Amino acid sequence: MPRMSMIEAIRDAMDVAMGRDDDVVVFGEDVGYFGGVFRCTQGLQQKYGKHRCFDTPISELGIVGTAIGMGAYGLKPCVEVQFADYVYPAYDQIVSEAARLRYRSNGQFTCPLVIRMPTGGGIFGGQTHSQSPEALFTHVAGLKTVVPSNPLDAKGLLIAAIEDPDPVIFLEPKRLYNGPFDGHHDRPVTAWSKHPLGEVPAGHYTVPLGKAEVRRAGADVTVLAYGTMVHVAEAAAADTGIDAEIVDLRTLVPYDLDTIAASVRKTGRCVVVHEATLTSGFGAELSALVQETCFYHLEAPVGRVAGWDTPYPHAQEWDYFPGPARVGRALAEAMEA
Amino acid sequence: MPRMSMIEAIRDAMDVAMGRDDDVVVFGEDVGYFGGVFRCTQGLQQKYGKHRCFDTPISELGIVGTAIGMGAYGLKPCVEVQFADYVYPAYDQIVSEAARLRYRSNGQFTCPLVIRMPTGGGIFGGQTHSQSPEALFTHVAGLKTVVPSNPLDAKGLLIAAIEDPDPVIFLEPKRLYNGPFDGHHDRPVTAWSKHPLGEVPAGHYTVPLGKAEVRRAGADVTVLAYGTMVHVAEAAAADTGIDAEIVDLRTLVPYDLDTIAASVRKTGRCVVVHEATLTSGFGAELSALVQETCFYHLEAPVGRVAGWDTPYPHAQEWDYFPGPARVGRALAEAMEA
Amino acid sequence: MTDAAPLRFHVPEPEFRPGDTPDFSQVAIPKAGSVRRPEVDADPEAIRDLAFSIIRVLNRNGEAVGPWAGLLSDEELATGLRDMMLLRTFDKRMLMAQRQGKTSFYMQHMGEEAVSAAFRKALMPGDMNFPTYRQAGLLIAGGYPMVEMMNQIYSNEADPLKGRQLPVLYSSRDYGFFSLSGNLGTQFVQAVGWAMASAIKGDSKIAVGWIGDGSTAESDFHAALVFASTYKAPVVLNIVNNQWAISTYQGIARGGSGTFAARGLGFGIPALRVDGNDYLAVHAVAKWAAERARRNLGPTLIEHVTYRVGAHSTSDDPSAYRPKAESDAWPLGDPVLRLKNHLIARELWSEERHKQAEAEILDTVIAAQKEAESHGTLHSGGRPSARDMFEGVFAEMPAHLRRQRQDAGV
Amino acid sequence: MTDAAPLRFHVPEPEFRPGDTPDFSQVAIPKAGSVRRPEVDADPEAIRDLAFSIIRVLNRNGEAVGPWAGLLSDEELATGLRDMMLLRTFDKRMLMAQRQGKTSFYMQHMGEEAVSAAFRKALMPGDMNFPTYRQAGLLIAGGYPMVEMMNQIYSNEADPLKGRQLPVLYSSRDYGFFSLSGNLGTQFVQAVGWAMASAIKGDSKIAVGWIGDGSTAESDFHAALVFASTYKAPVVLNIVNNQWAISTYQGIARGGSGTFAARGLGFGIPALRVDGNDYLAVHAVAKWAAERARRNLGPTLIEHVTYRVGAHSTSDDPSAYRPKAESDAWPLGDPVLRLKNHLIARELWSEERHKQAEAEILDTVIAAQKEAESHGTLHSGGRPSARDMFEGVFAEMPAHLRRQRQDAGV
Ligand SMILES: Cc1ncc(C[n+]2csc(CCOP(=O)(O)OP(=O)(O)O)c2C)c(N)n1
Ligand SMILES: Cc1ncc(C[n+]2csc(CCOP(=O)(O)OP(=O)(O)O)c2C)c(N)n1
Ligand SMILES: [Mg+2]
Ligand SMILES: [Mg+2]
Repeated sequence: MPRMSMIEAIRDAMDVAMGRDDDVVVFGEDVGYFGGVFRCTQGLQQKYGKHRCFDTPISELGIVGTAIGMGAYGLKPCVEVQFADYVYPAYDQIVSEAARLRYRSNGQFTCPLVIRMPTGGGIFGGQTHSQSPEALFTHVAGLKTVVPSNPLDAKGLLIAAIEDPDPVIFLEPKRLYNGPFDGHHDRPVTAWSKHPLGEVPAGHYTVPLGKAEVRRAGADVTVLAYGTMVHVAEAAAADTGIDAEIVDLRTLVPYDLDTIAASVRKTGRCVVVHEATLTSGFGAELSALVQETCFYHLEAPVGRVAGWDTPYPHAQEWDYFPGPARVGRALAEAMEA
Repeated sequence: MPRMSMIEAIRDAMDVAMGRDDDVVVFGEDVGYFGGVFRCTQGLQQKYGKHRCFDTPISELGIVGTAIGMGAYGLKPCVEVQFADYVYPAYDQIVSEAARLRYRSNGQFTCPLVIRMPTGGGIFGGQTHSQSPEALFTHVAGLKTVVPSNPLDAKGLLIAAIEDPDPVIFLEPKRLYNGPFDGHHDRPVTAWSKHPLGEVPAGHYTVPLGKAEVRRAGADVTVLAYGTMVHVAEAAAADTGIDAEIVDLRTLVPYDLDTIAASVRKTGRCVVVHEATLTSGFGAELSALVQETCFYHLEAPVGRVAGWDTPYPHAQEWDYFPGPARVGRALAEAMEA
Repeated sequence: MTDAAPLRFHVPEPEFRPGDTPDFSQVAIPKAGSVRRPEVDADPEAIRDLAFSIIRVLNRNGEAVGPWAGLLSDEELATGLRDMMLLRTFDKRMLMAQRQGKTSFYMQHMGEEAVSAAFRKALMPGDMNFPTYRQAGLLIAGGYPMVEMMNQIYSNEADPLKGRQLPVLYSSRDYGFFSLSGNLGTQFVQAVGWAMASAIKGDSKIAVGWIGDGSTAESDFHAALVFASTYKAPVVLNIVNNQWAISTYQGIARGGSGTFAARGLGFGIPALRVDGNDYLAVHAVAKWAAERARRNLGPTLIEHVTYRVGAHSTSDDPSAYRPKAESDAWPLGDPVLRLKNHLIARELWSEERHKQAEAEILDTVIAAQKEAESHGTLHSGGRPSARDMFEGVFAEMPAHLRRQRQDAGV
Repeated sequence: MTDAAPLRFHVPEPEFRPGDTPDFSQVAIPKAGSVRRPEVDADPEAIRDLAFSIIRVLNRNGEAVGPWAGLLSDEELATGLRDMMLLRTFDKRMLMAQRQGKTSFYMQHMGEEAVSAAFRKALMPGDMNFPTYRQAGLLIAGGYPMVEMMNQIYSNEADPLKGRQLPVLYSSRDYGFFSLSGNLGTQFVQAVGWAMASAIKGDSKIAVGWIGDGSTAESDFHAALVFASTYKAPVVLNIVNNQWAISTYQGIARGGSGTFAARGLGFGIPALRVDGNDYLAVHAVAKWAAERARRNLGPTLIEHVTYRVGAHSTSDDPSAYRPKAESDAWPLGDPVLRLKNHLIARELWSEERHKQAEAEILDTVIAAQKEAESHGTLHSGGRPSARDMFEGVFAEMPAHLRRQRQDAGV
């Protein structure tokens, strides 16, 4: 099986989708000739032509707004916002337009749009290259929100997202692009080529939207995580020796309540983890859902580990980033409670 | 004591603030000559001049963006976004700029800005005159978010917001502008002049940001609500006869955890209510907070009643709006659990 | 070198406010027929004067004159008149229905009927409009059934949008009318995207964007011009300058620029101003711009100069911010009257036939209204179900929404 | 009348890509001194040609010629040269520091030094710049201590921004330098708001907005022009056209318009293009525009024509998208060399003094660097505390943040 980094897997997903369907077009800032600042679209313009993969002016509003028009025409745009931190200029088009087009037109017009964005911290990117804005999308009816944690999923989820008839926010944890990252920033980085989830089948396959995956089975406590935090949670389990069951949500909305509830009912304890700021983060929804569905199984309060409620700092990156030590403490607390 | 509608109270707050401080300026779409589509700024241009209260082009980005520049200069802008549904074009300026200016400049530049917006449903306004986007602000570090439920609070909170040195999102439940609304849409409307909270002191006073108020003391179950839903909760308590303790949050961030926790520890049960869509709404944060702080006092899962996860419909307004019947059912469920 | 004088804050003001006597005699209105008609492939720089003039065809005597005249047959002209009369009657009836509580809200076109009704006739099947709420003439002139519009306005059981949308926020893919948004401006850049898609596919269909004078201040306007300019998108971008936003006159959005059309010049986009109350002029300019788009010559920006005679919407009362007589003083006249006079001048029409047509049209509209009302109105009779409210958020209903529908008991 | 040919999708391309031999001989560069200098209160329409030309002062022989020359004293010119040399040396050292891992990121100014260094000299105390990341010349020429800049770049214990910001995202209220954002464009409309505030208060200070060619596509650019135009704000709006965004050449943002300056014309805002590699020209145009603002004549849009010689940032490799030799072929030369030659031509300077100055400047920068490094660099030595991370989100720390700080154990 080919081994791919997450960048290669994402590129391959677009390649496969463009190869199968002429209506798939890819565009964004620097994605055409250059192939994207993270090189996720490298080679696509050469292969499919400038009319299927092209550079745009620096206007996230324009990128998403024109993509919505293209979707209404019948194309399937898969656009890149250079960093998730730069999605806000397009927020109105996403929330007021993409998310509601099918509903408000009673299906006459639809919006089969994918918005890819690098998300999350861990690269000393400061306030504007580190944010995790997923909760600003999960609150919006009509959007699906996906966060892969590895190359295998990334490719399958991205193909599924492109084939999905509705708008999908596709957040790519940039700290995972070149290798898994478990939050031990002081240890050498290993590449995806050494990781089983870096084995990525060639050609077409999908990972269905809305299905979580148990990444590590465990008896003691359920960890709900996605993206980079899946790896951090694994490290925390290893570091603490706590037998955590780690659920990789993969899709935040629609969420996979069956998998979540089954795990928590089994373990009786739950810790939710994300990089985004704590207050009103998606972790709040998960915590609320868990206690609504598993109240009588819970032996401890649902814990949350998240980014602090501050802008993402530069120098204090590792004080901010919810690493394995913090997650480990939360697991221990859940066990003690 | 003068009796005022919520519109009058809000107008009076701006009048008082402008009268005391020359640096307070008020602007937005139609707010100058005309006095705002809801008439909240009526008379201010006449009284304070065109340079202190003026009309703007239809650009929410421009309104908030220029206001941030004015705040950096040293003014205290209090701007209106015509409906909260139209705030998204300004979202980038709010999230990336207003919320982070103090932090990123280490206090060299600050953003003493108030953004007033009519929020919520109940007026057959359809998708774009009915939204409750508070959770899109509560997740953003650096913003305060306020939702008054009556004229007395509205005036005091708005003066406090204008005097606050940081950006405040001030959401005005438009269904409450002219009178309390308890969700019984089929009953005649009473005016604020008949309600004790329509008694509004003249002149300057503040209601502190970050302090909740117990609107109705009760022993059975705590209801956490804000804005219109405070009145709906009161109706639900009356309709069901359940002795609910109704906490009017008034400020969502910073939230008043002491008041919340004290009430839930007393009642052992909690229902959270808001108009906004359920998933990832601010109710999720409240539910998470309650179970984190009161886990061992809870006798039933924290319930949530909220808008459905659909765009706000026109014809089905009363199927969508979380009225007293739905809140009452949730209270009953909390009691049965 | 610097002036010691303190800075001053400048806020533009309309010339006339309630109580003033409006007088537009200073407004320069070029004579009908006086503005040249360049080739469609003219260099934008060479025709920049057209962004500061007004293309007009119908003169005071009801004659069609000049290089932009002569495109429409007698029958097409008669149809145009009928379309505008239909729209005006439709508006009247729906305004009344709103006042009777049969719906929550309405927005009329009074004075602006020619803009959308005439433009529509320059389009081909498959072209797509991205309209605002004040271009229902696109539907009427495109033959969309009035009863469907009414069903939408009434949010009744036959509402094609299932009660989900505010009245007048129509949608009809089949009639080239993109789903209306309540958010100003968003459609303008979407139109450009649709046009780009058509070009990407080597198709021949073009897109048409619509925006109000006030809404040109929104960001989407800029993005539309940037993308249209860069990719030479086959799109016609229309600004309907009806002199007012809500209470705000056009000078607040326009600022120091002479016209809205001038905005296009900063992007190398040919820009024309047209008499929006002149059915023939609008149609001729629309044809010209549509041909440019179809011939791969790229976008055109058109400013339609017109006047919003009625209130902004049923929630508005213009007497609070402008003189009552302002619309009478407005120098471009009534589009219906002007086309009527043209037809009479050409002896294709008469006062009697007009009266007769008015009566017939009223009957038609009333008949449609009766039919629509048989399906219910907002607060009585047949209505969309609460179940409909949960449908169509996604192609397939996700589990959490199914649970919510169940909770709702519907 | 319609053409049966299918539509085509047009994507602009730069003339030269890696492997090509760049040749800019077709680019029209007006002779130095050839563009007139209008009165500051000239009608924007009457000077629209200035948006399509390039104002230049220094000719090939190093002489200052034409109506825009003669504003700077010998001493000011020497200072100008020193400022630019300082900036260039600063850049070199910080680039090296970044490569040595002493910080995470850096952005240099190579080739664009004149733009911000010269502009700064046209401002008065109290005026406020709203810059992008490529105008550190405003700080250098304004006398801001280099060591403070370095402390910020190193995120060390003396960092005035407490480690919170990415390197080069400076902030200095006292030096008229608004807090830099990592989000492109946002500052442009804020500059207009600041200027409006100054006018509202009857103050005399003006604001200066800065934006890159690529970033003019952002919505903030439009909002800035709309509000500046409407309220005649006392603001100078600068577009730094350095030919490239990241990998995207300026034609992608500019589209069908001849220049970026032309954008201003659509708003009735006077627009000028200036040779951004000509210290004297930038300064003269800046003075002209600042005087307009101070005299209540409203905003001016300036396009600075320059070239980004270096990589976009330390994360970028331009050899992947443009010919290596392109910067050499760029016809406007090196701003440092051109001012140096001017001073030499006027016998105010010599090669020897230049070498000497280079050495002195390098010493100064190294001394500052040593001092800064004594306070730490990103990964070693003194650093801002984790406690600092929790401060300053609000004026007063709310309870939930206090709890979080406690959780963090700091
Ligand atoms: C984003 C947004 N902001 C504000 C509004 C409220 N609003 C509705 S119509 C209107 C005026 C629009 O004026 P104009 O663009 O001139 O269109 P007209 O009504 O004159 O056709 C305003 C401010 C809105 N619908 N959307
Ligand atoms: C809103 C936003 N979108 C995208 C980016 C990523 N980005 C950073 S710099 C840059 C290019 C800017 O080009 P230009 O405006 O020409 O400025 P220059 O770097 O040439 O000075 C891009 C796309 C960003 N910082 N902010
Ligand atoms: Mg208008
Ligand atoms: Mg550039």
